[in-house]
Amino acid sequence: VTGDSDFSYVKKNGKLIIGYTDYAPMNYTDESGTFTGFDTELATLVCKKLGLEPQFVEIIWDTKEVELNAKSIDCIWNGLTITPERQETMEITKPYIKNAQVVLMKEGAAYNGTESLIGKTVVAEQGSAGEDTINADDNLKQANYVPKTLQTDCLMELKAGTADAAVLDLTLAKTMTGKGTSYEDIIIVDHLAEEDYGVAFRKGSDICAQVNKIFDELVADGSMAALADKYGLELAE
Amino acid sequence: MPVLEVKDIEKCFGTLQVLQNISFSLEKGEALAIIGSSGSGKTTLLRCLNFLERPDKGKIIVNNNVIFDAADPATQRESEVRKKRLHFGLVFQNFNLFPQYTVLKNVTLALELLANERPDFTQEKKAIQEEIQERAKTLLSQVGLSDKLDFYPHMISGGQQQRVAIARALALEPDILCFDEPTSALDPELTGEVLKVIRNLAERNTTMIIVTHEMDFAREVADRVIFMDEGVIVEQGSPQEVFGNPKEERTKQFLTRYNKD
Amino acid sequence: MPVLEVKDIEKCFGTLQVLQNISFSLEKGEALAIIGSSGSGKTTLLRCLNFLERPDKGKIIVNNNVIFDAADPATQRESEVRKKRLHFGLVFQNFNLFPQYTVLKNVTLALELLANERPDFTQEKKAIQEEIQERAKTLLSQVGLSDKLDFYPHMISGGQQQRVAIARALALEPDILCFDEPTSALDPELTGEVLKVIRNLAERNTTMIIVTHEMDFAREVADRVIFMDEGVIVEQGSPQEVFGNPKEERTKQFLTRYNKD
Amino acid sequence: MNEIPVIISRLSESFLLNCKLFAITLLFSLPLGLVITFGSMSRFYPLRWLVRTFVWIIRGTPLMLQLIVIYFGPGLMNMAFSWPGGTSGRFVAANVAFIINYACYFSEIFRGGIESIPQGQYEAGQVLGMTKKQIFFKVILLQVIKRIVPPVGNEVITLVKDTSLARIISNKEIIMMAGEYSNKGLIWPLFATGIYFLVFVGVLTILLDWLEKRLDYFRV
Amino acid sequence: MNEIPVIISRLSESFLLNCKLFAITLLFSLPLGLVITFGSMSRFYPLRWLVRTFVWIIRGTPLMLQLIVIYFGPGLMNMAFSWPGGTSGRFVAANVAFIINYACYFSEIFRGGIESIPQGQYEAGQVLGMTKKQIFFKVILLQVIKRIVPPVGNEVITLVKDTSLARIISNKEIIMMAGEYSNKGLIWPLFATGIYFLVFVGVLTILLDWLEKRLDYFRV
Ligand SMILES: Nc1ncnc2c1ncn2[C@@H]1O[C@H](COP(=O)(O)OP(=O)(O)OP(=O)(O)O)[C@@H](O)[C@H]1O
Ligand SMILES: Nc1ncnc2c1ncn2[C@@H]1O[C@H](COP(=O)(O)OP(=O)(O)OP(=O)(O)O)[C@@H](O)[C@H]1O
Ligand SMILES: [Mg+2]
Ligand SMILES: [Mg+2]
Repeated sequence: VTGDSDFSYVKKNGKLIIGYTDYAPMNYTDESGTFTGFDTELATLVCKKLGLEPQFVEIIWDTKEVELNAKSIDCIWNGLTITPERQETMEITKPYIKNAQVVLMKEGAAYNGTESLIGKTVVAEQGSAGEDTINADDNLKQANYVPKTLQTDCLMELKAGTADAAVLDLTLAKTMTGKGTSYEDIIIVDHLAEEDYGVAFRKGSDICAQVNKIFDELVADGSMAALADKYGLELAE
Repeated sequence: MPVLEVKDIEKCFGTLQVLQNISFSLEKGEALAIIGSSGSGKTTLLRCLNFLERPDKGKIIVNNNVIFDAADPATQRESEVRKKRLHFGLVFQNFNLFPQYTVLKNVTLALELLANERPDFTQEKKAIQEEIQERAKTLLSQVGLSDKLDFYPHMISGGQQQRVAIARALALEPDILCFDEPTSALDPELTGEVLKVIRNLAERNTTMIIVTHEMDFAREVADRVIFMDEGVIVEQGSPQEVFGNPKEERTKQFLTRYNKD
Repeated sequence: MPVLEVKDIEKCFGTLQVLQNISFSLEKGEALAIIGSSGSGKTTLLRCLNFLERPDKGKIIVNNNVIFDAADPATQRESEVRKKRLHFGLVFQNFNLFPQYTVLKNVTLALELLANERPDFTQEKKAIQEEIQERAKTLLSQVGLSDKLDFYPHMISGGQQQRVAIARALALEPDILCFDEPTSALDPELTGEVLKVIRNLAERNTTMIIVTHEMDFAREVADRVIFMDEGVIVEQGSPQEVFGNPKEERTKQFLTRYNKD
Repeated sequence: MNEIPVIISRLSESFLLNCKLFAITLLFSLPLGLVITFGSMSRFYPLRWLVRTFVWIIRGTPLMLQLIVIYFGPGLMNMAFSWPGGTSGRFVAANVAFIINYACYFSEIFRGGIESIPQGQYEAGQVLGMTKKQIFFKVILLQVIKRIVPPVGNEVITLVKDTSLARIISNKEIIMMAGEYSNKGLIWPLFATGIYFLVFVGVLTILLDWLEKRLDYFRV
Repeated sequence: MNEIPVIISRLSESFLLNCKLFAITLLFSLPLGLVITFGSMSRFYPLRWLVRTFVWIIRGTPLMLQLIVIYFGPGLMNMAFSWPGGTSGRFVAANVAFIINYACYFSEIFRGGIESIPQGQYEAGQVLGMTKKQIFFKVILLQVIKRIVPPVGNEVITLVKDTSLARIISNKEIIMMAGEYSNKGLIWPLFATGIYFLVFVGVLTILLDWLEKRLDYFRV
């Protein structure tokens, strides 16, 4: 470990500043008002092993890269989908949770595979894995794609009828729809690309490797699997 | 036959009675001066004649036509008031020139707008406009402003502004021209100039009502003088009568300062 | 020994020569009237005396002290100018009362601020303030405003505002009190009132310089009259000389209007 | 990095959307503002009250929320009306929201301007036998314009910067475009957008100064 | 839904951040604005030029960008300075950005106000032997205040709505809090925020009217 490595920088501060956005089941505040979630618990556990104090900072997703570069956070630990593009600009751990990009539509809308969406309006978050999925699908490519600055606005578009379909993270889609939400009439109609979540650090950060090592240990002793069960998630292979 | 008959005009602002029992008449070619101390209702009276205030009682008769009767709503219709106003011209105390127009345009504007309404306007457009320009230039040269035609109001002195206001009012050829303190706030030389213009009008038998604080001038130019106080006409008569031999105590008191010179 | 000597004052605005070769002196208790047409430099002269403009040439001497000499920068130091101003009081043409203060406070403000600078202020605070209040009230009653002490400037008439401005200037007990057209824009009765106040001051031998358009008043109240035109003193002398027997052609022309009454 | 010219051209292209939104908003909100002014000065009390309340609500809530309500509102409330599909619908909705918002701001400025014209100007017109309409258009209007150029100018400059809010309903304006690069880990385009705004505001300031000077030929 | 009271209490709590930001910004930007005004009216040309250019840049770029530059700038440029960690740092940075931005806006209003006081008021003070400082504080200031209450009021009302921009650097103000519920699939809290702003603006309008009335006892 050299003197000006990222880890020694963090070590000097004594804490790891973890950027997140509030979304269940990864990082959220439960009914009793406690801050919890899969990523919250996992990050706390990893920090303990690293000998660092975790400090959770709620950010807005738009500026996550700027936050990281400006060192106002040290990592993004918030169900971040691993993409080749992101791997170019950030140091991302090995996959730890499996995820999928899913297609959501209004209940009762006709859907027979992605070809039903040719020429329709499809929304996803700008720069997200959902956007990549749309670009990778031959049919969705021919849809009328509208990027959103916020992932969560996508469902509002569906509900308001200003878009026909949305491509979102499975985990997010599950929390945002169903009973007790404003989106009871919106359902998941398709699973597209399987993908994985990782934790992102600044490009070239040496913390990443250490976190990978700890992930291996946690998988080996079964505690990672236990945690995933608790939140209804699936571990990455 | 009098040009103007004012009968029993009354005007209140809220509970304040500003005009009371105002009656007088004016013959064609006569110049009437109204004098009186501040707040006596002189401006309000002129405003009533020009339909800027509506009297609570009384009649205004011009050339034997009842143009206003407080008791007869038919005489107060918005649409007609506009035309009836043209019987009177008013030169405001603070001139109220249109700041965005040149001196010439200030005089021609109203004429042009009225001409627009003439049935023959579209055919005769050019001729009418030239005629208007000529008329305005003639009037402005009469008040000695031939060299200021293209100046804007803020570029000329107060006295000159006043003369523009006079030309503007004259352009519409009113039956009766009203002045509200034409010389207040002018320096003596300017006062002299403006008074010369008005004296000129009087000599050409323009029918005029002049509210003024210049007693010497009222005495010289007016054919008749009305002295007002607290909303009533205290005394009226020829200048000789009112200035030389006032009957009322209040008039005497008001005139003290002047007669001592 | 004259209170004031003005020697050879000159003032230019850019290329416009507004004052030229202005020299005169004033004895204690004398009232000097300055007359002249608009733009002749009367206001500018008063402003020079009050250090609101800096003459380009010339000297101002008060009680034998050279308080200003265009050739001697030592007489122009900012820090001293402030105190030197107190030799003069100035009643502005448009009064310039402080709108946010009552009539009484307008008169006391400057006194209070000066009193703050007195070494004995902290001990004697109460007494000093009472004294100031008394003095202001006395002055205001002299100008007939005892019943307006707590009014704000916009609530009183123009004539009353002017009298407040006079009281405000008198409060500082200047050696010489200057008036810039004290009666312009007042109605005749108000003019009369204000002139009475000034006449009163003259009778109590207040040294005064009065720029005025009221010839009758200048004639009556002034001990000496200066007629200015285009920045120079055309003629000066007693009222009898200047009004009754003007030597210069320009003066005669200017006075035509008045002498005809 | 030969990517730079591409990025700059894409930023410039997206700034065109800001410019269009700016121009359309101005074009419509100024006259609409005048109509609202008349409503808020109406002698008919219920109309005056209604208009003033509406203006108060628009001025009292963030434009961002108004954008959301106007774009999503019809769909969320199951109204028959819906915006045209695709990007054009979003752009139209953004324009509508901006026009309403700015018209309300302008209407208040106009009202202030109209109320500041001395009564004497109306009376001078009346005495000369002009109709109400003639007095307003021939005598009052230009004087009002002269008085309101400075405050309207301030709003116009605010509008330039506000156009970037259109991204809330996915109009790809310059800051959203720069965001695309931020997402890829490239930060400078975001800061570069500042220059676009600065230049636009600079040009506007010069125009407004020029307009003020042009109206300097008379005094109110 | 017994969740509603909880949501309302959390929204209200987060609105406190808007209120705090509002209060702190006002408290500091008004005096700072006055200092900037003096700078922009300085007789020393380079200072005047510098200050006016700075004001022009701040007024010419979106507050959103200024927030990003001020908060992330030091880190991105590897400067020795850094904001305190955690939420407190974000809040301080937001305050700094808001204070600078609003001080510049206020300074222009102040300048306009000071320049509109007739020369005669200064001269009346001078003739009465007052010092420059006395003239400014005893004669001019209150008249300036009276004149600037309306335009400052407008800015203050804009500030209320602008506080929600603090979320750009992740200050959990009310709209960001509402966004948390949007994340959970609940829309109404976002629209409910409008009511908070409306009420706040309403209260401010009343206060400003009252202030204007209080200063009505004299006329400038
Ligand atoms: N619109 C109005 N509302 C209420 N009172 C008014 C109004 N106009 C005039 N007054 C009052 O009516 C009275 C007469 O005013 P008016 O202006 O007619 O007097 P005036 O003789 O012209 O005085 P001056 O010589 O000062 O011009 C005054 O007491 C004035 O305060
Ligand atoms: N600050 C200034 N800058 C340029 N010119 C000025 C300035 N002040 C006055 N003048 C000019 O100086 C000349 C004399 O003005 P001044 O005000 O002294 O005249 P006045 O005799 O007081 O006239 P009035 O009777 O109209 O008050 C005028 O031509 C005026 O335009
Ligand atoms: Mg009057
Ligand atoms: Mg003068």
